[in-house]
Amino acid sequence: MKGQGGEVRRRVRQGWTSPAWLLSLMMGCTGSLLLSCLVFAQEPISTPPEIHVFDTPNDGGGSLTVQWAPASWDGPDVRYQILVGDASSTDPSTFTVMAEFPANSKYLKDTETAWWTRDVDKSWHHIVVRSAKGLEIKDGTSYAVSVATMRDDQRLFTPVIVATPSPDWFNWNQLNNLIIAASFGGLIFYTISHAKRNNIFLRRIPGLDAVDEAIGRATELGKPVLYLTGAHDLHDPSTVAAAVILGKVAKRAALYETELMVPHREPITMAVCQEITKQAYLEAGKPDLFKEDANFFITSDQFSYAAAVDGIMLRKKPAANFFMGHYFAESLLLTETGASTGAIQIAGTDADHQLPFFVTTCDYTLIGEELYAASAYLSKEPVQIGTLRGQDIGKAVILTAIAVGTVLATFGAVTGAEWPQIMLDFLSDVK
Amino acid sequence: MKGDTVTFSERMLKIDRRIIFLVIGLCTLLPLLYPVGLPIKISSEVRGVYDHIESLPEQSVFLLSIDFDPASKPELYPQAIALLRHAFRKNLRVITMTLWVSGTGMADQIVTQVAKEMGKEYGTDYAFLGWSPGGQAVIINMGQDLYSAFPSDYGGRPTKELPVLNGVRNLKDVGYMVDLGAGKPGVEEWYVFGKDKYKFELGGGCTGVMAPGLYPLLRSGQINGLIGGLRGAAEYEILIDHKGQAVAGMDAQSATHIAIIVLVIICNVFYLSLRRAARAQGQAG
Amino acid sequence: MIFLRRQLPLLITLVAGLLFAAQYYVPHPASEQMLTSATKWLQIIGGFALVLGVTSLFHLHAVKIRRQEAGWGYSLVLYAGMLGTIAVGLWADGKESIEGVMTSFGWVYNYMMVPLQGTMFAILAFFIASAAYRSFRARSREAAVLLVAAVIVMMGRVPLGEYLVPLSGDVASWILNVLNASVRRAILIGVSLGAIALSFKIIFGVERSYLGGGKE
Amino acid sequence: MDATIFGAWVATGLTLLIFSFLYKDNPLFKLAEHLYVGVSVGYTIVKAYDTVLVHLVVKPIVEQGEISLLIPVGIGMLMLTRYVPKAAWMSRYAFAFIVGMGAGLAIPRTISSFILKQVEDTIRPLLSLAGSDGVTFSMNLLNPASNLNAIIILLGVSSVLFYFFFSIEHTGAGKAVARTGIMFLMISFGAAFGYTVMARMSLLIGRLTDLIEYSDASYGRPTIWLLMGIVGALFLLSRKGQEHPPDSH
Repeated sequence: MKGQGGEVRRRVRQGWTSPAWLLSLMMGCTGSLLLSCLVFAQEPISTPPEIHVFDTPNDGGGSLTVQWAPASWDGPDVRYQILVGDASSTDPSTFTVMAEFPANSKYLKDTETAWWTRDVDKSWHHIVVRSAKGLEIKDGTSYAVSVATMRDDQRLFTPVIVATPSPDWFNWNQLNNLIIAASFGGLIFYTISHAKRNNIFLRRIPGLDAVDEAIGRATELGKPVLYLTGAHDLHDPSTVAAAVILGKVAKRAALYETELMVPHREPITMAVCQEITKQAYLEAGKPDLFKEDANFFITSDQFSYAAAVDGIMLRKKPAANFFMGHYFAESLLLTETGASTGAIQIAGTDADHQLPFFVTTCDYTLIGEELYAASAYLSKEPVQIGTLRGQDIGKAVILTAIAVGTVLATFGAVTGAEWPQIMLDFLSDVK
Repeated sequence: MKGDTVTFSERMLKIDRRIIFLVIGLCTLLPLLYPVGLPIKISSEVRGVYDHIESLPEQSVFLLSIDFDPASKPELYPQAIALLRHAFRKNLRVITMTLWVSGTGMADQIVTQVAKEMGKEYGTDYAFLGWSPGGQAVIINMGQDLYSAFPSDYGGRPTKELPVLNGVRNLKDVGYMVDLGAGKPGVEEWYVFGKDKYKFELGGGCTGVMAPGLYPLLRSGQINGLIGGLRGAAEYEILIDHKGQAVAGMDAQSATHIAIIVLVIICNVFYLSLRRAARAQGQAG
Repeated sequence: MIFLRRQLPLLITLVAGLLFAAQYYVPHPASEQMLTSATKWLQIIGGFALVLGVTSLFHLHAVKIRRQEAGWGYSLVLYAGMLGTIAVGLWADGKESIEGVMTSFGWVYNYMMVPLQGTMFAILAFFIASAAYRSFRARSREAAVLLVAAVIVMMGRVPLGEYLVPLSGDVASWILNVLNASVRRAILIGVSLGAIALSFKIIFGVERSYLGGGKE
Repeated sequence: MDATIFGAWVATGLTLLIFSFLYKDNPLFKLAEHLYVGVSVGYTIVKAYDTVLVHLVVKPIVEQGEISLLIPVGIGMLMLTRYVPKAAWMSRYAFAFIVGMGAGLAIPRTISSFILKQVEDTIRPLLSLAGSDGVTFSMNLLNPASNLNAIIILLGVSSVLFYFFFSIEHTGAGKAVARTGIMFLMISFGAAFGYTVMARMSLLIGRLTDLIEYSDASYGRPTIWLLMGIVGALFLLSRKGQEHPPDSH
């Protein structure tokens, strides 16, 4: 080891005479000339006492990581070089320079890493060496690595360390992501199976009370009820929810003996809704009142459909309009006309870009997930209820994490303690 | 007297909507014909994109994905023009593409037009990769290997032979990427399937409808800037000091907004007076 | 037969889903290579899916024309527009411009598709205006809050608004950057949970409406 | 006639036909609407043929011999079996693959992008340590990163998340939180409303800019002539419609 050190020093002098070194040193120093204060200039530099060179963990291969402890002279006037060479060679001065940077840069804390993948303190220097011009870093080949400390005419090398890059089969930085995915997935299936066996409480959705009220008023006025199921087909959960809620509306309409009109944009949805309506009339004990043409197909064209429904609203003046399911720009055309006829309007949609218009033109609006919840509440379908329940627990966990995290972050900021960050790492996205 | 207001309000609320259509038509048309040129303030969202492009060294790779169709042309077309002018002026290597099939022709036209205006040469200064189907799959595939996602450019030339793509293997080698999105796939998809893994710097431009939904990504730094709608485009045109369609449209935009605000206020005044009258009647009866 | 028609598709979903979810955590080149090839495949399949999506209209309108249902003339126009565009497109090699010169396909695109699609949505401006006058009412406290926020944002985002009420620009920016961002964040988190739950249900065959197509 | 001038006439005519919907739903609008659907379907088919078949499949297979690309082509073909009722079930394999793969790709990426990142940014210290001043609390509303705004964002995120809780009754303290949540929601909807108005108006401005350009004499003033023609046609149509009133429905 000692012999090597002597060799190093001699090489430094050789290096100094090389014009290329002179140039690179000058380039490095000009930028930081003003900063090269005298405080550090007096202190003698040496090589880092401890350096770690190893295959970069959690990566696809082709790189090595070099880490070493910070030194008291780390400043803009001192520079570090990373040198890589053939595994068999022992003389660092013949190595290829893979990186060169001021000694007060490239710390582990600058990179996003989680505590469970760190072996050394965050204040250590940290650099990842990849293939560059002059040297290709290949998996399975060993390389000799050295770090040089340089100031003015001095250039000191650390002993050479040999390491071999290789690809990895798991990225431990994403461990938190995997744990969240697995536990949330498990949770959903648990709550679904739980919902199959038990009754799960779901809160009453206030909008559903408004449904009864609206149909009641239509009955009083002796006017029909209009129900729309949205723009999507039955593959979309919002349309399914709309069809489920139609069942409730139809049953209520049958009980009150009020006329129901359901204009459609999609033939298959129409057929399914016809069955649902029929079933509702049966359940209400009024099968004779069921009319086959309560559900009818208009057209699949967006604006022509809207115009046709507007026409129905103006002619038949329904006292209650329901807009459930997914809507696009036609929502405004529909609800505006409905509002102008003085009907009670109830909407439920997961189309967030249309929600503002529904809220301002309708008397009651089921917002986003409320539509699914209303349908789960009515249908008592365990998969739907279980999923809602699982998502609720997920939200509760996130709320708790945010609350605990905020307390920890505030505590950390006020006291300057580092341990809260350790907890917070789990909530960060590190890769 | 009260009865009079009620009928008046009711009558006013029931006027033919075609009269309103006429008012809005005029509010748009007149400022377009006789512009005023009110000053436009620059927001930090738009400045984020501008500053990042300013900070890029020459010959950095700039990727612009033109993900919209003619339906959103008035909002995003001026954004695309302004961004390209800026990128060409900074001598960046400009790569353009689209994930929206019905936007292909427009994207081609935008790129060709601005490049011609700035005297740039196809292949060495810029490239248009065209459209490829699959949305998010294209983004991931580009992140893995750009030449696999786009083996040839719009004109059918092999992408591997384009000098502008020298040294670019995948999205990791992109210096800055801006997505101009009118929906899905758009800015969110470029983050989730692109930046999340391939770590390039991402900026966004979008229609007014999309803009409020992208603020959480802006706040968390997942995108470093956001150009929202025609107003955003106008700000960008001011920033690069090359006024175009967006700035020209701002007067009309002002007029229509004020018109809508006035309409909303009138609507609510009538509505509240009607409601008060109804309540008074209810109490009396 | 039941296995081929019902269970095998579910098995394919399960394997594909788990494989590509796991791929995310595996940085090994083999796994990356798999992702590259598979996304390339997905791109090509996406092309077929696109054609499948748009051609569902073929059938609908073909039936209308054959039965001469009400408005079958319009269906004929649709067919004519489609076939004409395809013919012109193939003639022009599928390019809107060649070396910067517009082709006939580019002409159809620029002078037919662009104005048609653009105007379809421009008419909404008029409907918003009429709705603003007739039905954007403060029916409840919630709707009142909504309208006030809307008016501020509308003021603050145009030069005239900022000129008339200088504060409106800053207030609008605060609403967007803080209040709106917080709500959108909560919605984004909620929707993401929903999307992840749905993805899990799809992978494990609890949710299978996507299969559709033909009886068992 | 020059292709550009002819184009200007066609574009103007089609624009005005669509605008005629403002008067009312009429055959001219329906004509333009169907033409629009036809042209865009045709356009998509041409693009899909050129990009997918020619550039992504045939060229790589013929020129580079990438035989493995036949697999996705096969899967894609399976998808098209939907049109053959007897073989429609085979399309399930294709959907099973793409839906399964899509779901798998989405899970970890959604967690990382929209859950971890968003939660990470919400968790901010509510007080900050500013150098020698000790603990401070920044109140600047215009800086989204100030402590006051951090608290507001925290309040908004939690109350809205709570509003969408379905397994707890909104009573007592929960009611207050849910009400806060709904107010936050309404403000956000208001912002969306304002922005949507802006977007729609921009679209109108864009179309009118084109119409103004086409009213120029160099194009032969198509805007003015065609506007007159369409108004005339609508007038005739409405006269005709009065003679034969349409039956309801």
